[in-house]
Amino acid sequence: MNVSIIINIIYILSASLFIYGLKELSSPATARRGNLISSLGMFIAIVVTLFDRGIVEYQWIILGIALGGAIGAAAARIVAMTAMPEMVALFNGFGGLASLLVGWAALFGTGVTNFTITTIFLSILIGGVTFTGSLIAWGKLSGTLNGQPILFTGQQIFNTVLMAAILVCGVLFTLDPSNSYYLYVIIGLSFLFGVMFVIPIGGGDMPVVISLLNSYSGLAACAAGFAINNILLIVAGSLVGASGIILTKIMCKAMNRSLSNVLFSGFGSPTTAKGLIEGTVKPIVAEDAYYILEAASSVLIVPGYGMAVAQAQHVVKELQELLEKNGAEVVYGVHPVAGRMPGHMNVLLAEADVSYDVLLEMDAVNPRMENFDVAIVIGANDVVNPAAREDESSPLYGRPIINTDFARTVFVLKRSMASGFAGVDNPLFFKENARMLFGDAKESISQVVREFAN
Amino acid sequence: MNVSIIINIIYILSASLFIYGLKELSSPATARRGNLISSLGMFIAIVVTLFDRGIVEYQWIILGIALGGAIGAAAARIVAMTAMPEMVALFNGFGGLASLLVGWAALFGTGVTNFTITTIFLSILIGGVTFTGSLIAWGKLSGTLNGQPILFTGQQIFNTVLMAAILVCGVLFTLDPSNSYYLYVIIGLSFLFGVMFVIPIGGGDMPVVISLLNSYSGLAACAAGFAINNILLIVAGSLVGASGIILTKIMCKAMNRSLSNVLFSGFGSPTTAKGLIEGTVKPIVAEDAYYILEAASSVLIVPGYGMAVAQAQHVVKELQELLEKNGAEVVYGVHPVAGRMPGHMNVLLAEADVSYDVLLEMDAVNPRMENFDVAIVIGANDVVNPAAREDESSPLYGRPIINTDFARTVFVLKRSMASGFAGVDNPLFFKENARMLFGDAKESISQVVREFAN
Amino acid sequence: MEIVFLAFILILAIFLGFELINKVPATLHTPLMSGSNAISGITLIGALVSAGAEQSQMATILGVAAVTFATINVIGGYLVTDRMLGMFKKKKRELSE
Amino acid sequence: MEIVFLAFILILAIFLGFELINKVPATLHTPLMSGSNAISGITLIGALVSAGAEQSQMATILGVAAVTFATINVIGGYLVTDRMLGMFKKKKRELSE
Amino acid sequence: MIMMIGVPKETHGSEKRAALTPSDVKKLVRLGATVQVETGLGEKSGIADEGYSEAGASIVTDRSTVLGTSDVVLRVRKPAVDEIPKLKKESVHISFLDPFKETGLIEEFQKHQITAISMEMIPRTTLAQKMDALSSQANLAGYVMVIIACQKLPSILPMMMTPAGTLKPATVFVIGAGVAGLQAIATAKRLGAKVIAFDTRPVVAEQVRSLGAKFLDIDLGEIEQTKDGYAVELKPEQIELQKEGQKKQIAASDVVITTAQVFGRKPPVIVTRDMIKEMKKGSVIVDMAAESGGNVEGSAAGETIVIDGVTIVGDGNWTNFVARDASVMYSSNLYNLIDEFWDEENKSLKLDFENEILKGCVITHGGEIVSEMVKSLGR
Amino acid sequence: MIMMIGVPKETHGSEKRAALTPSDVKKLVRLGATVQVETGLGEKSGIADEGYSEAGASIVTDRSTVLGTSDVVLRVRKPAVDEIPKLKKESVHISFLDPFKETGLIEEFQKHQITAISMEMIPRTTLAQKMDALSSQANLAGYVMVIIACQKLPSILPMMMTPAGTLKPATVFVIGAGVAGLQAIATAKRLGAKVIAFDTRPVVAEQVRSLGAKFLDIDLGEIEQTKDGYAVELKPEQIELQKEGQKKQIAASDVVITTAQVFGRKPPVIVTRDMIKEMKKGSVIVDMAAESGGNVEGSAAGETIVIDGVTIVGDGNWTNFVARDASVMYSSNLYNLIDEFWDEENKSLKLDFENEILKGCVITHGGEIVSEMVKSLGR
Ligand SMILES: NC(=O)c1ccc[n+]([C@@H]2O[C@H](COP(=O)([O-])OP(=O)(O)OC[C@H]3O[C@@H](n4cnc5c(N)ncnc54)[C@H](OP(=O)(O)O)[C@@H]3O)[C@@H](O)[C@H]2O)c1
Ligand SMILES: NC(=O)c1ccc[n+]([C@@H]2O[C@H](COP(=O)([O-])OP(=O)(O)OC[C@H]3O[C@@H](n4cnc5c(N)ncnc54)[C@H](OP(=O)(O)O)[C@@H]3O)[C@@H](O)[C@H]2O)c1
Ligand SMILES: NC(=O)c1ccc[n+]([C@@H]2O[C@H](COP(=O)([O-])OP(=O)(O)OC[C@H]3O[C@@H](n4cnc5c(N)ncnc54)[C@H](O)[C@@H]3O)[C@@H](O)[C@H]2O)c1
Ligand SMILES: NC(=O)c1ccc[n+]([C@@H]2O[C@H](COP(=O)([O-])OP(=O)(O)OC[C@H]3O[C@@H](n4cnc5c(N)ncnc54)[C@H](O)[C@@H]3O)[C@@H](O)[C@H]2O)c1
Repeated sequence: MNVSIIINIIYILSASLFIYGLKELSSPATARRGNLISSLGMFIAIVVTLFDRGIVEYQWIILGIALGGAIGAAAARIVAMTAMPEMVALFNGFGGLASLLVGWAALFGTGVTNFTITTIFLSILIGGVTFTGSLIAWGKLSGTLNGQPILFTGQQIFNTVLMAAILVCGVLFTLDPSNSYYLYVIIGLSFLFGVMFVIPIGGGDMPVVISLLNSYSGLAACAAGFAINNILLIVAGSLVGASGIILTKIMCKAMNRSLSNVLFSGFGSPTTAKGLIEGTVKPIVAEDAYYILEAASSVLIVPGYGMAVAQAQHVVKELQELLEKNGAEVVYGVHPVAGRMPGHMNVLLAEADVSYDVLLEMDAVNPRMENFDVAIVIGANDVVNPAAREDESSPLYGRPIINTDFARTVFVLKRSMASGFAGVDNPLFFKENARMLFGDAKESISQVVREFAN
Repeated sequence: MNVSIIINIIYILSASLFIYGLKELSSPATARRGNLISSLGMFIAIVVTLFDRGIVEYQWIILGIALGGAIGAAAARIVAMTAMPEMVALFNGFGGLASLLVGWAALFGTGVTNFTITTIFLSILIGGVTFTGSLIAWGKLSGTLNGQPILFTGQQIFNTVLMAAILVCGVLFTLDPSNSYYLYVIIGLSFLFGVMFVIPIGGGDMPVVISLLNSYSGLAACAAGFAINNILLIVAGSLVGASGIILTKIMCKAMNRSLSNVLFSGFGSPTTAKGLIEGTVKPIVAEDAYYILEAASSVLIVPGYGMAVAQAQHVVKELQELLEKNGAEVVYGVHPVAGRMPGHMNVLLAEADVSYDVLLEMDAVNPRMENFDVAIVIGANDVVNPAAREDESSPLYGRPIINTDFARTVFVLKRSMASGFAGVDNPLFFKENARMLFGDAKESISQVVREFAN
Repeated sequence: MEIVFLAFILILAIFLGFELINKVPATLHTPLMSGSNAISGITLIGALVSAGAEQSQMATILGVAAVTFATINVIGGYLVTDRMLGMFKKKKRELSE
Repeated sequence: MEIVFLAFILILAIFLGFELINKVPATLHTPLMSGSNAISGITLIGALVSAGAEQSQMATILGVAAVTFATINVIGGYLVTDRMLGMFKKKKRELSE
Repeated sequence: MIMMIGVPKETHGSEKRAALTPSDVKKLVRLGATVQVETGLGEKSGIADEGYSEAGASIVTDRSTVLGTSDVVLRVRKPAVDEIPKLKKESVHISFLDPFKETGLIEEFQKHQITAISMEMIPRTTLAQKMDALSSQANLAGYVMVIIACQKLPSILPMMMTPAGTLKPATVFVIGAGVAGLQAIATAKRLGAKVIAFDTRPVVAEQVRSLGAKFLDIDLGEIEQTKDGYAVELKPEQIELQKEGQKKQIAASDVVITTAQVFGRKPPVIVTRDMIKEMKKGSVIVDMAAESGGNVEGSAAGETIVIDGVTIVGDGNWTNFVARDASVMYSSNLYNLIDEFWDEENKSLKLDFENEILKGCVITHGGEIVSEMVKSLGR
Repeated sequence: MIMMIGVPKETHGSEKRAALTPSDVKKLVRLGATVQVETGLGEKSGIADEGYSEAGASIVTDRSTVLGTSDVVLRVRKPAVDEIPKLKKESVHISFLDPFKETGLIEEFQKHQITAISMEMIPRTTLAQKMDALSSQANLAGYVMVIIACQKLPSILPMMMTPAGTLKPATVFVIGAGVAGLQAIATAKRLGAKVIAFDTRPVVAEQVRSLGAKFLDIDLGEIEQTKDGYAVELKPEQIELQKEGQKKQIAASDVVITTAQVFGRKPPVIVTRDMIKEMKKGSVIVDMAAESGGNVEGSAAGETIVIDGVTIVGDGNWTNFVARDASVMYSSNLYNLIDEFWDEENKSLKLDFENEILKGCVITHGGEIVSEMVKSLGR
C-alpha cells in the first residue's frame, strides 16, 4: 500500500470523527466532547497531510501555521464572552478567504481540466462571498458598522445584475483559465456580492446570517476539495454545508421567522419602544425557557388573572413538580390583588392542589427577590408593574408590587403586549433581564413541561 | 462520458432515492410514499444495470426475473395479513441466498485479488447465515416449527467451535480460492451457523431476529458489492445493514429488553398463565399507546382507585383535552364502587374540572362498549374484572362491571400485575385486545400526553 | 485508490444508515423492516451482472439462481410493505372522515 | 470513474449533514455554528498541499496565505467553541452541587 | 298472588327521610309488585303524594292499613314496639333495627312471626355494596358534617390572599377515615381546608392520601381489621398512644370531625376535655356518633353545645340535613335488596336463607332468631 | 400630643364583628398611637380582652370614656344618633355610615364638628383597594351565602356516583358576579356544583369563566359600567329582557344566589314570584341585598322564609357568620386607611382633603359636608 492510501484511510477516520463530533455537538450533554472529537479529527488530518508526497517545502507551511495558530488562539482567549458571535463571524470569513486562496492556487496545479476549473471558480466565488459577508456581519455585530439594515431603491436590480455579471465572468474564465483578468474580476465581484448580501439584513439577525455563511464556507471547502481532488475536503465541506443549512433553518424557526424573511425583509433591527419605556422586548421560545429553568435552582411563580383565564393552574402545578424534581426550590408569590376577586389565585391553586406551604405573600418574596434565578410571571401584569415603584406619573404609583424585575431572570407569559386591568403599559417587559414567552399561558407552560420530558 | 459513468450517475440517483425512501419509511405520515420512492430507486437501478456492457446474455436473466417476480408478487398478494412477518422472513432469506450466490459467482470473474476473495468469503458467510436463519425464523413464526427456544448443554461450546471452524476455512479459502472444497464447507457451515443462531430464541422474539437478519442481508449485499466492485450494492447494503441494527435496537427497547437478552436468554416463548386465565400479557409502551389513541375516534376512560393513588386526575384531563382536540369523542365510565369511597372518582374529576356531561354511569357505557375504539382503564381493577361476568367461582361473580373487554382495544394502566381491593386475579389483562401500560398512572399518562405533543 | 473511495462510501453509508432511523413508532417496525429488506434485495444488481456476464457456465447458473431469489426478495418485499402500509393508511383515513 | 466516486461521496455527505442536525436546543446554536465553522477550516488541508507543492511561487504565496487564514479559522474556531461550551458546563455543574 | 309492598310514614319527630322514592316505586311496579304508601310520606323530604301516585303507588290515609295489609313493609327507622302487632303475620319488615340493643323489639318480631331484616346488618361484601345503607348514609353524613362545621366556624375554610391581608386556611382534622370520614375529608379538601386525618387501620393512609389530604402517622403497634373491613377495638394502651399522638394536632385544628367507630361496640373516647381546652376559641368539633356515646368527652347527643369556647356538634341524624338525597340513596338500597331476591316467575320476594347476604341481615324468621350474630349476643 | 384611637363595642344586636383586632392594635401602637378599646369588644368574634391588652391597648369599661376621649373612633356599624354628642369635638369617626340614607346622622356629625369617614365611600381605585371594606366584606359574604345555601338545601352540591345510584350535581345560579358573586361562584364550584352566572357587565363573562363556571349569555343591548367598576342601572326594557333570559335557568336551578346591585340605588327585582313557583320544591334562593330591598320578590329582610316550597334566605349581615375573619379584614382595612394618612413625624393622623381617596370617603369635616356625592344628593 502506498502513502496515498494510508493518508486516505486516515482521512476516513478523520471524516468519521467529524461526523461523530458534529452529532455530539448537537446535544448539550455531549457537546464539549463532540468539539474535542472533531478537533482530534482535524488534528490527525493535518498531521497526515504533512506526509503527503507532494509537500516538499515545509518552512513556509510552518510559518503559516504558527502565525495563524497564534492569532487564532490569542483571539479565542482574549475575546469577551459577549463578543463570541462576532468572533465566529471573523473566523468564518478567514475560512472563506482560505478556500478562495486554495482554489486560486489550484489554478497553478497540474491536470487542470474543464471540470476542475468550474470547481475552482466555485470555490473562489463562494469563498469570496463568505469572506466579505462575514466581515460585514462581524462589523454589524460588534457595532463597528451600524446595525440598521441598509436598503436602497434598485437594490434588487443591482443584485440581479451583479449575479449575472459573476456568471458571465465565470463562463469566460472557464473558457480561458489562463486569463487572470477574469479571475480578478470574479474575486472582486464575489467580494462585492458578499457585501451586498449582508447589508440589507438587520444586526439582530446576524447570527442567522453567520450560520448561513458558515454553511457557505463549508461549500467553499467542498468546492476546493473538488478542485484539488481531496476527498476529505469534499466530505467535511459538504457535511458543514448541509448541516449549516439545517442549523440556519432551526435558528430561523426559533425566531419564528422564515429564512427568506430574514434575508430579504430588512427586519431585525434593534427597536426601541416609544415613551418613557426603554429597552427591547426580547421574546423567548419554550425550548429556551426550558434550558434556563433547567439550570435554575430557585424559581418564583407569580400568577395573575391570565393564569385564571387560561385555566393554566393544572399545568403550572405540573411545572412546579418537574422543577422540584429537578432540584429547584419553587415558591409562588401571590399578590393580594392578583386576579379579579380576592383570593382568586388561591381558588385556582387549591384546585390544582398546590401546597399551601409554597404560597407566599408579596412581603415574603420581595426581600429575597434577588436570589431567585427565575421569576415566572404567568398572566400577571399590573401586580408586577415596576411603574408602581418608579414612575410617579403612573396611576399605579405607590401600589406595592411583586418586584419580579429584581430577579435574575424574569419570564413573562402572556399573549401579547396588551396591558392589564389598570390599562397602563408595563416597563417590566422591556427590562434587560426580562423575556417574553408569548401565547396562551396554558399552551406556553405545556410546551415548557414537554421540554422537561424530552 | 462512457456508459459506466452514466450507469453510476443513475446509481447515485438510485442511492439517493433509497436514502430518502428509508427516511420517509420511518414516519407514519410518509411511510407509504417512502416505500414507493425506494422501489423507484430499485427500478431505475435494475433498468440501468441491464445496459451494462458486461451483460451479454439476456434470456436467462429475463427468465430469472420473470420467475422470481411472479413468485414474489404472488406470495405478497396471497399472504394473510397476520402472516406478513413470516413472509418478510422468507423474503429476507432469499435475499441472503442471492447474496451468497452472487459472491460465489464472483469467484469466476476476472481480477480476483486477495481483497476480493475476502469479501467473497464474507458475502457467502453472511448470506448463508441470513438464509438459514431466516428460514428457521419463518418456521417458528408460521408454526411450522415449534416456537419454544431450543437449548442444549454445550450449546455455547458448540457455537464457539463452529465459529472457529468457519474462520479457519475462511483463511484457507482465501489462500487457495481455487480449491472449491473449502468453499462448500464454508457454505455448509454458514448454513449450520444460521440455524444455530436462531433456534435458541423463542418464537415471540422472532420479529427482532428477523430485523437483525435483515440487517445481515444488507451486510451480505454490501460484501457482495465489494466482491463485484459495485458502489450501489455497497451503499444500499450498508444503509440497510446500519439502519437494520438501529431498528433492531429500537424494537428491543419497545419490548423493554436488551438485544443480548433477546439473542441469548431463551426468553420470549409464548407463556400461558396458570389457572383459568388464558392468553398472554401484552405490555405496551406509551409511544405505541399514543399511536393507537391518535387513530381512535371514540375513547372511554375508566378511572379507578389507582388514579386516585397516583393523583393522576389532572393529567387525565389533559389527555382528554388532547384527544378531543384530535377529533375523538371522550367519555368517562364511572363505576359506582370505583375507588374507596362513594363518589371518590367524582371528587377527583371535579377537582380536575372534568365536565359533568362526559361522566357516564356504568349502564350508559356498557351498551355501547363495542363502539369504543379504545377503553383506557386507569388504575381500576375489580370494577372491570370480567370474572364477575364469566367465572362463577369468582368472589366477584354477579357484580356488574364496566365491560371494557368488549371495547375494540383496552389499555390497562397499573404498576404491576397485582390484584385490586377484592384480591382476585383479573382475566382482562390476558385478553386478546388488552394491552398493559405498566407504571404509575400519572407517569404513564404524562408520557402519552407528551407523545401527543411531539 | 478505488478501495479508498469505496471505504469512504461504506463509512458514510453506515453513518447515514444509523442516523436515518431515529425514532420509529412501533406500528411501523414491521413495515420498515420489510421495506429495508426489499432494499437489501439490491444484490439483484450484482446477480444481473453475474448472470449476464457469460463468464462461465457455473457463474451463469449461480447468477440466474441469484437473480431469481433476489427478484423474489425485491418484488415480494416492496409489495408486502405496500400492503401493510395500505392497511395503516386506511385506518387513518377512516378517522378523518 | 473517480468523479463518480466523488459524486457518491458528496451526495452521501450532504444527506448525512442534513440528518445529523435534527433538533438543537437554542443554547447550542452558537457553539454548534462555531464548531462546524471550525470543521470548515478543513480547507487548511488543501492549503497545506498548495503551499508545500512548490508548483509556482504564486501558488506557494497563495498557499501560505491560505494556510495562515485557515489555521486561524481552525484553531480559533475550536478554542472559542470550547470556551463557550465550558461556560455552559460550569453552569450545569454548579447546579448539581 | 301479587305482592303488596307498603311504606308507612316515619314517626320519629326529627326524621325527614322517606324509605321509598317515586322512582323506586316505579321500578318495583315494573318488577310486578303493588305498592302502597301512607299519605304524606315524602313531605319532609320534598316529595308530594302525587309523585308517588304518578309512579304507580296507591296513597293510603290509614296507617294501620299500610301496616296490616302489606307483605313487605319498608321504613327507615326501627318501628315502635307497639306497631309490630299491627303487621301482617309472616310479612317481611325491612328497616334499620339496632338489633344488638333492641332485644324487646326483636322478641316482638319473633312473637308475631315477622321476618325482620336489619339494614345495618347487610354484610360488607362486594356484592352487597348496593344494598349497604350504612355506607350510603355515612357517605352523606360525611358531607353534612363539614357543611355544619363551616356554618359554626367563625372563619372560612379556604386560604385567601387579599388586599386586606391573608386569611390562613382552616385546619380540619378527621379522626376515623371510614366511609363518612373519607367523604368529610373530600368535602373539606374541596373547600380548601388543610386536611389531616387519622385512622387506626393502616390501609386507610393510602386512601386518605388519594384524596390529597395528609395522614397523621401515629405508631400504635399492631392493628387489625375484620374481614368485612371494620376496625377492631384497640387495646387501652393503644388508645392512650393514639390520644397522645393526636393531642398536638387537635390543638392546632380549627375543625375536628370524629367518626371513629368499632362495629357493634360503644365508640372509643378520643377527644378529652383537656384536649378541648387546648383548642382555639371558636373552633368546632363534630362528633358523628354522639348519639351512641361519641368520640368526644362531653358531647351531648342530639345537641350542639359550647365547652371552653369550642362548639361541639353532636346533632346526629346527619343525613336529615340532606333528606332528599338521603331518601334517594336509602330507597335505592331497599330496591336493590328486593330486586336481588325477587322471584321473576312468581312476582314475589323469595328469601333464600342460605344466601350470604340474608344470613347476615335477616334477624328473625318464622318465630326464630336466625341471625348468628344476634343469637350469639343473646347467650 | 399623642393620638388616641378608641374602639367602642358594637351595639347592634346581631353584630358580632369587632372593628379592630389585636394584631392591628399592635401595628397602630407601632405607628405611635395609643389605643383604647371598650371591654368585651371582641367577645362575639372570639377575641378576649386579654388579646387586646397584650397587644398594647388599654381596656376601658366606660363606654363614654372611649367615645369622649378618643381622637379617632373606629367602629363597624353606623353609630346611634344619640352617641354623636358624646364624641370628642373635632375627632375623626370611621365606620360604615350609609350616608345616602342617614341624613339625620350626617347632620348630627356636622353639628358636632366631627370628621366622619364613611367606609362604603372608599373609592374603588387601585390604590384604595386595601382599605375597601365593601369588597373585603362582600368577598366573605359570597362564601357564606353558599355555605348557608348548602345547609338549607335538602340535597348535596357535588355529583356522586355510588352503588346506591348517582346523585346529580346541584345547579347553582349566581346573578350578579361582582366581588360577592365571584366568591360565591368559586365556593360553589369548589363544592362540585354546576355553576352558572349572569351579570349585566359584559367584562364579567371572562372572569366567571376564569373560575371554571359557565356564563349565561343574554343579549341586553348596550351596557356600561362606571369608571369605578360599578354597574349602571338597566333600562326597564333591559330588565325585562334579563328576566326572560333567566327564567329557564332559575327553574332548572337548585340554588339561586342574587347579588345584583347598582351603587347608590335600590337593587333591581330580578327573581319574581312566578319564577319561584317554577322552581323545584326544596330549592334555595339566597338574596344578598334583601335588607335593602333585594333582588327577589317577596324576600324578607333579615329572615329566612319559605314560598311555594322554596326557601328564601334574606338574612343579611352575612359576614357575621364568619365574624372572626370578617373582623380581621375590616380591621385591616381600617389600619390601612390610618396608615395611609399617618404623619410619621407628629405621630398623628393627617388628613389631606385633596387626596382622591379622602375626597371620596370623608363626609363631614369642620361642620361642613365635604363629600361631593352626598352634597349633590342633598340638593
Ligand atoms: N383581586 C381583586 O380583588 C381585583 C378585583 C378587581 C380588579 N382587580 C385588578 O386586577 C388586576 C390584577 O392584576 P393581574 O396582574 O392579576 O392581572 P392584569 O394586570 O389584569 O393582567 C392580566 C394579564 O394576563 C394576560 N392574559 C390574559 N389571558 C391570558 C391567557 N389566556 N394566557 C396568558 N396571558 C393571559 C393579559 O395579557 P395578554 O392580553 O397580553 O395575554 C393581561 O395583561 C389589578 O390591577 C387589580 O387591581 C383586582
Ligand atoms: N367505592 C367505594 O365506596 C368502595 C369502598 C370500599 C371498597 N371498595 C372496593 O374497592 C374496589 C374499587 O375498584 P377499583 O377498580 O377502583 O380499584 P381496585 O380494584 O382496588 O384496583 C386499583 C388498582 O389500581 C392500581 N394502582 C394503585 N396505585 C396505582 C398507581 N399509582 N398507578 C397506577 N395504578 C395504580 C393497582 O394495581 P397495581 O398495584 O398493579 O398498580 C390496583 O390493581 C372495589 O373492589 C370496591 O368494591 C369500594
Ligand atoms: N367491602 C365493601 O365493599 C365495603 C363496603 C362498605 C365499606 N367498606 C369498608 O369498610 C370500612 C369501614 O367502614 P365504615 O366507615 O362504615 O366504618 P365504621 O363506621 O365502623 O368506622 C369508621 C372508621 O373509624 C375507624 N376507627 C375505629 N376506631 C378508631 C380509633 N380509635 N381511632 C381512629 N379511628 C378509628 C375505623 O377504622 C373506620 O375507618 C371502610 O374502609 C370501607 O371502605 C367496604
Ligand atoms: N378597581 C378596583 O381595584 C376594584 C376594587 C373593588 C371592586 N372592583 C370591581 O368592581 C366591580 C363591582 O363590585 P361589587 O361587587 O362591589 O359591585 P356591586 O355590589 O355594586 O354589584 C354586584 C354585581 O351586580 C351586578 N349587577 C347590577 N345590576 C344587575 C342586574 N340587573 N343583573 C345582574 N347583575 C347585576 C353588577 O354588575 C355587579 O357585578 C367588581 O367587578 C370588582 O371587580 C374593582
